[in-house]
Amino acid sequence: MERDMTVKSIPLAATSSGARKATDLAAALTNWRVLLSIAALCLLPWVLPSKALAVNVLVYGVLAMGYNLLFGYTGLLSFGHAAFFGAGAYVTGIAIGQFGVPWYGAVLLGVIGGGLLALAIGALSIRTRGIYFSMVTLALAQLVYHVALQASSWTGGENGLRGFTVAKIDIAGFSINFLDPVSKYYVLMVFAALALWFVSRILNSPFGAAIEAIRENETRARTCGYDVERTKLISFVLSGLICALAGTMSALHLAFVPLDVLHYQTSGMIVMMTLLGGASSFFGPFVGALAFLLMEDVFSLWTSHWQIIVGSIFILFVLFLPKGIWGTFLARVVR
Amino acid sequence: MDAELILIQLFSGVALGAILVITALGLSIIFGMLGVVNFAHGALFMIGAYAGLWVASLTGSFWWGLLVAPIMIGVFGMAIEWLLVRPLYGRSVDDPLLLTFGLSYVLVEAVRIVFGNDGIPFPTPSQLTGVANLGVGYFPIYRLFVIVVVAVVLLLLWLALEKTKFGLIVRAGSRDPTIMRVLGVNISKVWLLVFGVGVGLAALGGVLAGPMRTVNPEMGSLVLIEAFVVTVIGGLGSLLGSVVAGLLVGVAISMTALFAPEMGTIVMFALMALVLLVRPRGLFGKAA
Amino acid sequence: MAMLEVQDLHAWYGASHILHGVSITVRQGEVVALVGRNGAGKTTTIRSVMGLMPRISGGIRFDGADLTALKAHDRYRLGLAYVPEERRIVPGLTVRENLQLGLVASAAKINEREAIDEIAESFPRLKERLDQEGATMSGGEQQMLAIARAMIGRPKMILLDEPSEGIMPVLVEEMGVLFRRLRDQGVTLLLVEQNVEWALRLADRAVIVDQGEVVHESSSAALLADKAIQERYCAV
Amino acid sequence: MNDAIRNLGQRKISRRAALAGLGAGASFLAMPWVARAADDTIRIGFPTPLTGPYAAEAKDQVKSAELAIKLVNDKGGIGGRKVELLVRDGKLNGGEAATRTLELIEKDKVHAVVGALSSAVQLAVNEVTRARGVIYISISQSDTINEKKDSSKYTFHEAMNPHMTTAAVARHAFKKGNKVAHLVADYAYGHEMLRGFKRAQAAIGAETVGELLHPIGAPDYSTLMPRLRAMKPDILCISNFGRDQANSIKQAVDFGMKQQMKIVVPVLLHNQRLAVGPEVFEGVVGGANYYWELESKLPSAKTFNDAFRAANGGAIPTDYGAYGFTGVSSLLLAMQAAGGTDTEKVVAALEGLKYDVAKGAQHYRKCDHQSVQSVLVLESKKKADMKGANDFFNIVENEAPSEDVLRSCKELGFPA
Amino acid sequence: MSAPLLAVENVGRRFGGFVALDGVTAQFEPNKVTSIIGPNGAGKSTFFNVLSGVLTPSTGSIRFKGQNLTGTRQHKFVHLGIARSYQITNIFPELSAHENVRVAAQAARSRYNIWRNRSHFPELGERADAALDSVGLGGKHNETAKFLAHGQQRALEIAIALVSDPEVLLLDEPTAGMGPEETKDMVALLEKLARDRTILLVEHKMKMILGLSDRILVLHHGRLIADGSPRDIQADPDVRRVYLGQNDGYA
Repeated sequence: MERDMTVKSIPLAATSSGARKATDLAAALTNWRVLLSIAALCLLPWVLPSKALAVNVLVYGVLAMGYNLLFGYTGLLSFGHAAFFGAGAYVTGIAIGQFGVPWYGAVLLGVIGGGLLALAIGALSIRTRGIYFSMVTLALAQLVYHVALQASSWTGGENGLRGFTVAKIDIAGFSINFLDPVSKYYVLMVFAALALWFVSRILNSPFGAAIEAIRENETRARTCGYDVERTKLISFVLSGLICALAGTMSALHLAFVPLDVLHYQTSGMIVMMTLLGGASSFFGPFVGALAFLLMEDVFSLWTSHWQIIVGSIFILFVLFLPKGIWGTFLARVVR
Repeated sequence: MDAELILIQLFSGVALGAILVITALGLSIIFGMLGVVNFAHGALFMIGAYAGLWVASLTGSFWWGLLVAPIMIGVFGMAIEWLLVRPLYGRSVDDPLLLTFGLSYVLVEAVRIVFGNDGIPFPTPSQLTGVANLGVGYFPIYRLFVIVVVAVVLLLLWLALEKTKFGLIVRAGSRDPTIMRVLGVNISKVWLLVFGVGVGLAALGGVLAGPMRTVNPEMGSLVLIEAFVVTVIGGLGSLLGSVVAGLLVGVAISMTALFAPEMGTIVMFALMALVLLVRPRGLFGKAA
Repeated sequence: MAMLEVQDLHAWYGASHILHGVSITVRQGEVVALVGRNGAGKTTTIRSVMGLMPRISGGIRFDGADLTALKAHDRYRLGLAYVPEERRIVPGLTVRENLQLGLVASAAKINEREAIDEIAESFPRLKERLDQEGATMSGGEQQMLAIARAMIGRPKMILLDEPSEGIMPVLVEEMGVLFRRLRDQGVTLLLVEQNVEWALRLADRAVIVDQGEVVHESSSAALLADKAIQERYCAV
Repeated sequence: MNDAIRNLGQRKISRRAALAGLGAGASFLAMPWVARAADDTIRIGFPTPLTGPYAAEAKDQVKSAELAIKLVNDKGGIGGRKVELLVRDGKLNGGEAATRTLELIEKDKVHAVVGALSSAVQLAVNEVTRARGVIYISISQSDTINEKKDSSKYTFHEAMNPHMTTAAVARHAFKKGNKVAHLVADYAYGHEMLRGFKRAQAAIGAETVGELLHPIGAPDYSTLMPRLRAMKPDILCISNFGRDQANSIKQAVDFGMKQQMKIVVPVLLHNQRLAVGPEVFEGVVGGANYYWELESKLPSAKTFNDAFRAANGGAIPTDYGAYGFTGVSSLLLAMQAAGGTDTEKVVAALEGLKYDVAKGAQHYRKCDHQSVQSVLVLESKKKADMKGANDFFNIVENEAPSEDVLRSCKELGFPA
Repeated sequence: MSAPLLAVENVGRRFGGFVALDGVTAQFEPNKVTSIIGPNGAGKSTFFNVLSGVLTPSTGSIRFKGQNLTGTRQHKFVHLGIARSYQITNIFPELSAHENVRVAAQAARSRYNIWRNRSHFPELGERADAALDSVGLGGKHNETAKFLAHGQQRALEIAIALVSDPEVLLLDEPTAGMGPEETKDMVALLEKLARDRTILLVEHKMKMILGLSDRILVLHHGRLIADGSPRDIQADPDVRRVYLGQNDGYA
């Protein structure tokens, strides 16, 4: 079974066919994507039913965006990204709670920690291909889960990591009440904005072109002179860094790190969000995170069996809308 | 630590390995033939246990459950292949994996709706209760029975693959589906049947596990991971690999239990990481 | 009576348009050689007939049946067999098992043991190696096995893609004898060949394909004599 | 084949009835989408894992918590204010539960939170409530939450903790000179239970012949059984929870351990006994906070059971389910005493509260806010001795409430 | 005669027991077109794969400008100055024609730069434009590659190889699947390229080969059986035997 290149498209690539207006819209969406995203995020807490849900959209949006760098843009289906999310959260929590590191230092350490773990897991798994890669990342991430479970003096084990509540954040003489949901949202939104900017930067950079080339046609990319393995590993680590940032955001938000962040179900959720929103599109992961969390919210109010609905919707997307919500929107409406 | 304990521990490892083998085998068969990683394998294992229980409750006999449930769920697996997996052939290799991942959510929740969240008792069949003295220690008769069943299934599978016309088609088809087509074989039908057999094996694993463990909607989630680890160690798609790796993991866990039983799960993953470092394609995996 | 009729056949690989309207008729019991240079479209033509091309247009009729809507496996069951260029001996299987593959889906009621015995008589080299792994044999032996596998289901017609390719001359001659015998038994053969002279000596009729089109059709004797045409379409 | 299997069909029906009973809960669940008018309703948040392996326990908790609310509302509420229960699905995931709790506090402006089923989720909820000064009545068993590090002025612990249950079980089950082997889930809760057992053991004079730790969530214990047997204990203490408990007891029985030793667990779980069946559990001894049979001796239990039966089509409340009732009831009693929802006043009222709503006299200890309560020791019945479908256990001991069975305040890190 | 730019010495490659390439020795001089022909299975693809680093030879060595390339990783070949095209169109289907070529152009430099915008490297875009223009895709820069006509995709294929400005260009059946008109355009393009580049060509269209080539190598069963001018090759008895099939003692 050949890998079909048409499944994952780059909806933002401009075309000469189609209505001129639509092309302008597509171009505007691309050129202003970071600012547009930030504008949308600014409004988010006021349109969603709760601020906590809005913060979750930030956290999981960043997480899915980091994941999308690898899955959507580099074409590698990892099933172990919970490890980097969790690493970011745990390192941040441990740094604050056990070493008294100030919050900004802890965030930095969290991101670095996640990146180092990504380097280790990436180095091991990048040598494998296709489905093997998915299974190996899954299994290595489960190993991390079990190590965190055993190392309870550091991680709190099954009880989860706690005791690092950040009540206020001091920046340049200002003191922000971090327990206030609105302030917390906008502080964390700054992180999300940085992540959006960073990912947009990567995608616009020569490196961004290189990973897309590898996704499109690995053989040809190698023939063109790309060291494919090295490029994939860098992409893996960058993706891990962003997912770790999402982890640190989650830790600051909840003041708690549940062991579940490392479980493969979390990895599965990241995949679902990314695919629902639209892999290999810039807005897709945030759209997916929003759609998934809203769906979970709405359906779990109707029935405790919401997973059957979410699972069915996911199946339908895989079968009929592999471009996800945003990708389909771009393909059908914008073009 | 005496020799007797080490011997019985070794035996426990082999017995545990037999259970791991049966859980990994279906996954491996489906991958070997269709190139599909069935993420719903664990859920189907669980459904197998429920189906076994259901048939047993209708007929009043465990034996009917053991016989009928795998066939029933196997047919259900064929429906899954036909309805859901088949449209994805020719698309990205990731798609069947993603689809079956979604399917596992649906199946687990469906069982919760029908049978509830609690477990359900699955008593050991009365003919197989009790323990047997193996000379070096005691072992439940039911587990000995499971080892026998696994051995018989392996033997039957081997015979079916090596000695029958269908087995010949499967062996050849997993290596070269195109040549089978030009020799008149409708390879889609073969894939359908193989998917059914793989799912049936998952269900058989579930029925066998029922009397050893509690039957509940979550019983498949760890099984899926175990099956993954075993197939990765053995080499994806290699049946012999699954058998060897399953026994290896079982023995590794039981030997660990002599020193640090709490590390049982970690040992399984560590073993896998080690194998990957030395042989990225698994012990019996073929080069790409 | 026409065994195979190909009409205005076009074929594509993706955007690549390989055949530009090929029409060939093969009568029952006839041996036709399809010749031409590498890349001319010979292989694509017989792959299209067998139902292995992703996209074609045009008409293909075999023994009175319209093939265009049929899958490859149905075409085999109608009595159309195919020996691919790469031979495709299934690795890991013995010679006997590879032969059995030719029977597993054959429409004809054939006793497997008798059929294998019979084939073994025709291919003494295979007879000695029935329980050896097929893929470990030499190229020529593998080619013999591929042909035997196609023959064992007693097809009405066999499509052969470069059977002489990479094979010792003595075996090529043996193969020629075999093909003649097949023709005498009433089996129709369509032979794609690069070994022009050998093919022409074997065939009743010859068709030359060049750049996806039929450029010449004649009796093979006539073509054998016409060095100019040969030079033009087959030589360097 | 036993009754449990033949009863499968019937179980389905009763389950459907149970789900219908949850309809009331579902109607509350629909609330977050409605803009909440500023009213004087008293709102109590109730995060509980409606999805996941403990959904059955969680649904029992919801039912009994709703019963507590209903009883108060039927009497006109608290100071004329209606009480409302806001149930949220914590999905047995600390992160989810913390998020739901944040929503309850920030958006629904709840006056207090009651709930959580697992130790981890309880600690997550506690982290959120204590940072925001919200009253939290936790109803999950854990020693951790009693310790100074995780304690909070606003957190009260209605559920028993492993220290109490193991002590009571050990006092009943261990004799001087007994040899005890321990099989322990390798995580905080398991370690806590082990610690409790060993402490009680030391006082009694029973000897530990071995401890084996197992990974949490392990489905197979066969590789541990030969070693446990080789220890030749009189008593096998299995310190784990839920599915682990069911699996490990079942496999210990399969390995013929029960013929040679007594099996003891810190907490006997109604739903696990239901899931595995009477044969396996026969003779197993363990602790409990509540068992419906108490009604024969205790009037408050009878009142609770009757009200519960009336509201739920004749079903009886289960052990973990009862926590929903006792936890919410204690809060409502304190609110009544405090004359409203003022946090400081309610905290003071809780600290001074003496209550008996279902399982005898209870009060919250001052330093760690642990509910001092009686501890039941149960023994699982033989199938032949069961008088009804819910007649699972014999109450072999009912230890009176006493602060002496708790770890001392000093030990927990509080100033004496 | 100028010094050889590229030289292979006794190069062989086996796959398991099968010898695909058997001790080929040849030198290639600058700015010449050399065609490699031979029947199916002659080893032409293997030869190309060895020359472009896709496969490591089992025996022998490859020298480029005096440097031994044996064992060099594939992606380095293009940096050294050896680029190739593929027989089956091998492009980046979802990218525009311009992006296809520019991503190839940047492989030589700024590959791992994640800090600069792609637009900070205008010379890459210019080179891509130039390469597209030179293969006759002037008006198609923004067309998504998979929507281009087959002939245009073949031209894009060559532009991708060309943009690295290689000294040696390996072209594997550039006219595969093309009609006569498209073939004519391609031949014109190759003639243009041949003026200042060393080109190795695998082709089947004999007229085209005879017209374009300075020299022809004939492979058969992995061995080099003839090496000479088109005229020599046409007259070579071994070659005639291979193509027209008079039998001899071949194994």
